Amino acid sequence: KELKSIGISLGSLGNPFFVALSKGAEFEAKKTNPNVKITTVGFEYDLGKQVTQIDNFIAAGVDLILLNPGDPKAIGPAIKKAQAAGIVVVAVDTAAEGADATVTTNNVQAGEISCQYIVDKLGGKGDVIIENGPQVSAVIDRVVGCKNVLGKNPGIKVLSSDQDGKGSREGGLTVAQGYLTRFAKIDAIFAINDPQAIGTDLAARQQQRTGIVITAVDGAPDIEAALKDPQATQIQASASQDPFFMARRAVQVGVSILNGQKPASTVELLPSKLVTRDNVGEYKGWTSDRSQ
Amino acid sequence: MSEPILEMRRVSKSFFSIKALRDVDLTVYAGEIHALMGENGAGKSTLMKILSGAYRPDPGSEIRIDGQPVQISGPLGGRAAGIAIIYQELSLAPNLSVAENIYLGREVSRGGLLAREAMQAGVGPILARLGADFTPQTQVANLSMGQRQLVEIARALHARSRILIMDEPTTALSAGESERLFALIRQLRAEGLAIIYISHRMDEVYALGDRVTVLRDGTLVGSLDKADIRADTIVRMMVGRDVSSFYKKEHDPRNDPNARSGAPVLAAVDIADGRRVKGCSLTVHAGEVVGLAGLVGAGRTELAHLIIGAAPMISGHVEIDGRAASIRTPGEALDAGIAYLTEDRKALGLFLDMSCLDNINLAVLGRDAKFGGILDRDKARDRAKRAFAGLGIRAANVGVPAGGLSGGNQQKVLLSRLLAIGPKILILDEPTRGVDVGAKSEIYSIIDNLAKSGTAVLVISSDLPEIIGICDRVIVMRAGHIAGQIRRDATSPLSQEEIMALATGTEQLDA
Amino acid sequence: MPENGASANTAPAKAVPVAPGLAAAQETKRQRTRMIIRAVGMLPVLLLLCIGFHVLSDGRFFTGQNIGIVVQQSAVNTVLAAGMTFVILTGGIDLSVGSILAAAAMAGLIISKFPDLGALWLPAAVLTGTVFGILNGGLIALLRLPPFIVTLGSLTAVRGAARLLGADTTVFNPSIPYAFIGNGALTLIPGVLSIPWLWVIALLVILVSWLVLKRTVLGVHIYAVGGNESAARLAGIKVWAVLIFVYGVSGLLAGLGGAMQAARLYAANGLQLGQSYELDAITAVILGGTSFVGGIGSIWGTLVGALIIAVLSNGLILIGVSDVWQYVIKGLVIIGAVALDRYRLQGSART
Amino acid sequence: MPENGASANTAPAKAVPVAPGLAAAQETKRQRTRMIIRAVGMLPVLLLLCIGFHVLSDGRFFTGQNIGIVVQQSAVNTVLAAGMTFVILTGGIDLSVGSILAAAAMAGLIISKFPDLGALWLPAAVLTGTVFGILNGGLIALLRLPPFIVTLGSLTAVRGAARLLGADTTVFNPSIPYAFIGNGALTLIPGVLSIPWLWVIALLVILVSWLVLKRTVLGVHIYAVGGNESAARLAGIKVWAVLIFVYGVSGLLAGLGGAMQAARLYAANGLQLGQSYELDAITAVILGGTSFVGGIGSIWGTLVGALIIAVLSNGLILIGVSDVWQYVIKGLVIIGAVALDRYRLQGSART
Ligand SMILES: Nc1ncnc2c1ncn2[C@@H]1O[C@H](COP(=O)(O)OP(=O)(O)OP(=O)(O)O)[C@@H](O)[C@H]1O
Ligand SMILES: Nc1ncnc2c1ncn2[C@@H]1O[C@H](COP(=O)(O)OP(=O)(O)OP(=O)(O)O)[C@@H](O)[C@H]1O
Ligand SMILES: [Mg+2]
Ligand SMILES: [Mg+2]
Repeated sequence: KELKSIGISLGSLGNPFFVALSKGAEFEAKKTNPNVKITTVGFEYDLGKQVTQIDNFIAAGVDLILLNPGDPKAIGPAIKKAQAAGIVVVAVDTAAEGADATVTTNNVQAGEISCQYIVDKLGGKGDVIIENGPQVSAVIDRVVGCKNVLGKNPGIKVLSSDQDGKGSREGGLTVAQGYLTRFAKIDAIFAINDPQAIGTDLAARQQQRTGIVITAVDGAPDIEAALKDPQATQIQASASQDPFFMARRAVQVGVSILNGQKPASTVELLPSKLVTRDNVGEYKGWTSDRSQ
Repeated sequence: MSEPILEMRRVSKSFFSIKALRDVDLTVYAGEIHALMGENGAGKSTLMKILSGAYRPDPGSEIRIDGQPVQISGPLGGRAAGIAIIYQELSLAPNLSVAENIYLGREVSRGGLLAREAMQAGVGPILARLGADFTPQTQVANLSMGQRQLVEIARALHARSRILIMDEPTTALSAGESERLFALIRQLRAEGLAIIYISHRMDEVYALGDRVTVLRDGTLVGSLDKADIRADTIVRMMVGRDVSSFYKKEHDPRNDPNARSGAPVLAAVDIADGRRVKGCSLTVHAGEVVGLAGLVGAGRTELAHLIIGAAPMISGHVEIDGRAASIRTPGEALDAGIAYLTEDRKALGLFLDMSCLDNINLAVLGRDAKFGGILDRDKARDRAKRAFAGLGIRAANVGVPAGGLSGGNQQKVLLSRLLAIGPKILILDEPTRGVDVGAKSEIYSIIDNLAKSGTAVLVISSDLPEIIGICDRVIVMRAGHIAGQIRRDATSPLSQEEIMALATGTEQLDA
Repeated sequence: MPENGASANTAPAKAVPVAPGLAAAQETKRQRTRMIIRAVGMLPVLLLLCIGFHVLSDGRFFTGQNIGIVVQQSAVNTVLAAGMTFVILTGGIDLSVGSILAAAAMAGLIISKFPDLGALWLPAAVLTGTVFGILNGGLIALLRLPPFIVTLGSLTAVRGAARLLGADTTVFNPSIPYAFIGNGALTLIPGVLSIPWLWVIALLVILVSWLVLKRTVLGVHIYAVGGNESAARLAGIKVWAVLIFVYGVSGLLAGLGGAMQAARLYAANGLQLGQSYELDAITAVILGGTSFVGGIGSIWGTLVGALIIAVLSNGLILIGVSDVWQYVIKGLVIIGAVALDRYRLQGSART
Repeated sequence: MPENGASANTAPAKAVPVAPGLAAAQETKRQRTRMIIRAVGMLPVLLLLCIGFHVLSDGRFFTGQNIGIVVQQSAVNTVLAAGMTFVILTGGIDLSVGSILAAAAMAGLIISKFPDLGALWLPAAVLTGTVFGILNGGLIALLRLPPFIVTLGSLTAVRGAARLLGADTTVFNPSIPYAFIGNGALTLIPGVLSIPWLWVIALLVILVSWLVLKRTVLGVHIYAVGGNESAARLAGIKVWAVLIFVYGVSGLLAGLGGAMQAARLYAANGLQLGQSYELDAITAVILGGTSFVGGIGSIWGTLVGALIIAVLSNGLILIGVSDVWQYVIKGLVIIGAVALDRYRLQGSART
């Protein structure tokens, strides 16, 4: 069966991560069928809106829906409805109950390696802050991973993990300014994504606080720049994701399901690699030309 | 006479499909006071708004000033042509000071910055000339209706125009303030201004008018020279018939068994609000029409508001039929049988966007409703139609929004609402403000009929002839106190002088 | 009225003002035409949009299934907007409906998971909404606080409450009772015509609202409070009761909206659900011709406004417009629609 | 409270008209006291909050550094709220400031990356904002469309434009010229007193706004349009020009806010930046005592309002309140603040 039309529903298209995702999907879909019709929408983290979008996709008669589920469980009924209309549903970045397949970064592992880096840097002893973000499953998983690692090290004290940096530079900056005032001694901060890490670094530099190890998850273009920036020395590592590849895999899996080939496992976890100041030179980022 | 300063020729104006003016001509000379008269909705204000630039006339209309045709496009155009106007509906910005309002649109600035002091100094003499008791810095929101009217007048004078239009300027003024204004108008006439003066008060037209032009239903009926100005002529021109007995007073409480039987229907006992009203007592008996007179600011409106629970009282109480009544809201007043007609119909009375039908029925909706809350629309329509016929309200039908009616007709709509209630006690605050002669006499006869049927009526009015014409008894207020009362009896009718003496405090009389 | 010139010469002040004869009849007719045009409101814009999308989407718009989706999608917003119409008619505003919807959905879902109480989840959700609405109304009516600030405050505070209710997680119940109202349809003619239950609820809400606004004493009082609050007070209307009522209704309908959303999604999340729904609801009301100043407007206009918003969202996806351009187009269409409306009314007033 | 509601006038301070003589002098004095209390506005609430947070945070609030952070965090909102004050004074509203801020920041950052034009990014951002603001104003003033709908439309449409500008990605420039305005401070007494540049800009904006509103003819016209639009029109004021001006100013200041945000974050994202900033700006204005009805209010109140919001955000993090409870508390504090203010004004009116 040919892929004629594909609907993509992603968290927020203003986020470079999802832009890279949609580009990857587009690339792979066009490779399968140059005349494919692609509709990409952002659901702005509103579950109701996403269900609406899926309804619209059903009405528009797409063959494949690629979605970044707003909630892993709650999206289930909508997925069933789409499948009942003969549409293949593949989840990306976050697992979704009932989806034909899921392709995602291993967010728990990403949180683990990012925080393991902190533990190693601090020699297993110090005061650490987990700068939380919007409570979506990817973020929750990262924090779980981080806490796994930190919990294994009795020398590490978690000062706080209940503030929302809103996943943005501005939110990270604001929350970090509060943290830095509140705590006289902070050895490391784990930010749940890159923009928050950069905001955190801006706050630290503004207050002339040094010696804080800041790590994050994503490997976004701006963290690449920060890791190369001699002034932003406190940003030390980010557990990278590869959205472009993730989306390509998702489309590949989706197309093969369309053609009747069930994948071995419905969940495909892509491992995350840690990008540090040392290896950032070799890192191939989200925006690098990947269409080879 | 010399050349006319202003000629309006074949002026027409349509509001969508309604023709408010049809080929009206008006000629005004410098140094004359030209009275413009006509029933409510005749088109007087509309004609003047065309002159001031607030409305644009229909094509074919022509305006000449000093013989030169002019196009007045917008208020600035009117001002440039030397025309100043006091609108019937107050047009002040309540959030600005008196000085700012007077200079609005013509502010003085120095080096780009506002010259506040210069402006305040500039309005001082005019306020003094008008005998205003407020300062240029006062915020207009803090002024009473009468004081606001003085600000409007000051603004028009300050513009130093050649043609001055006054659209019912005395409706909110007391007798004293009106007298001062008349003196001023005469002085301006002597200085060579042309003054167009709109009023429904015949005595003012007698006193001031050099010529009178009468409009009816948007058309010109004709003009009269000074020598021909006679009330009956003007009234006939306005309404197309004779209005014989103007004030109607047939009822007599002394014949009313209820009234004689002792206890007053309404008694206010030593009421005070701690601010404007300082311990006032009054009584009204069944079948009696009691006037409440006083200068503007005497506190009559406030007293009425206290009685109906629209404002909190700090001491005293109200008795109804001799029993103390607890009235804390206007709703409770209605339940107790007291209906109140406000003096400020636009701000406190009417719902301008709602139909006349709804406005008329508003207070009795609950009473008429079926199944405890469903509207009885047939009853409402009947009632509104009866009110239209009974009071002669002029509008296309009962469904039009009240805001589209002329001032006098709005007043009648508001009055119909109160009459629908059939109250035991009726408090009327300036009931004939802005109402034409025909309608006035209608209202007087309604009051008279109500009294005949045993309603207790309290009439607050600044129109002394009106009070004298229709009341059995007059209570006079001065500066928050009851200054005294005067009773009509067979031998001595009420006299204007006596009331004024009490109101101004030049003489002490006792009831 | 001036047009009764004929009767002018003889008309005594007492005469019935409505001039007899043809002129008056014409006048009333023309007035009625104008009133119908005003009531019809944005309907032409809605039709235009529908037809446009039908053509551009190669005939996918007017299919039974898609129309079903559109009305279903408009249902929750219609219900919220109906409540908002009450509030805006009094000259107020309710920014908290989205948060209240989330809190009500959370409360409903939590109750639905108790084995014994499960069936009570629906009234529980509606009640939750009503309580928050009455709290808003109480603050506005009794303490005389500005509605914008009060409901802005509860927009934030109730959002927090919604998150606390579910301990900041998604509450999920795939076997929620009455789930049919969320996804089922009422079959009218088997196999031919069926109406989504969500839409049935929305229409019922509109109908009841219309009855209350136009056929009851309370309705007239609501218009009166919006038209001139001080006059209403002086006319003996219990303004505070009217205000508490309208905010209570808005809360109740937000609660109902929460129940509808819960039944549709089988899940609720205190943080994500209902974000910025208030803007959609307000937009529907204003597109429907209700005035912000209060006192002017109708519930049917609100229905049309809500449909316009739903058609726009559905249609743009149907014809494959990208997300970014959807923003731009939606914004411009909203502005264009009111501009068109303004122009149309002027035109009709002139003729 | 509602019982004696009907006290006639709509004017909030139903002051007694001046009696002649001694009474008048007393009256004016009392009036002046009341005016001062009104002007001081929410200042007591602000101080209360500051002291409360200082105590609860073990003295961390009133440190030079933390005060610096607070004023810096309030700066952008202060600038937006200043523009919003102009708009609300005319009785309008501008919902699009957040989107305009994003578009302006995007435009600025894009320009800043051109090697030759780089230094022009700041005027470019401000200009972008001004153009969008004037577009809003034009639609409102010339087509007479309701401000809420127009700016709601541009809230959406300009957001789309902001995303299009950056092709839907984050634009960042770590070496943006004039970055010091975002993170640097103006040293007044070396080592002792320095003021963040962001705050310097915000204060300048407030000062200039005050001058315009209170010391120029235009300012009087703005108040007049808000106080009584038809009176303003009849007095020959070009109401349309005033309206275009205020929305233009709001856009200009949103553009400036965008530039400040860009310099602070070295980056902008068309979708995320400035989301729901309009609510914060409006809240600041209303907390500051400016009336939605138009014509009443002052720019100093707005400054206090913006500071209250910033202190609240900062203080709650400082004392370690969790994110969820921050919502609840913020909402309640906002409602409490206006309630307190209402109560305070009443008290003063009685004396
Ligand atoms: N803006 C308007 N829109 C529609 N109709 C109007 C408007 N202004 C006035 N009219 C109508 O024009 C007619 C004339 O009104 P106008 O206000 O000129 O009467 P008037 O002679 O001043 O009456 P009054 O003595 O009551 O003030 C009335 O029928 C009125 O309803
Ligand atoms: N301080 C004030 N602010 C606003 N309005 C006021 C104020 N004081 C009085 N008013 C209003 O001004 C009008 C005049 O009321 P007041 O009691 O002073 O005079 P009055 O004796 O009723 O005279 P009149 O009815 O002739 O104006 C009333 O409508 C009253 O509500
Ligand atoms: Mg008139
Ligand atoms: Mg009075």
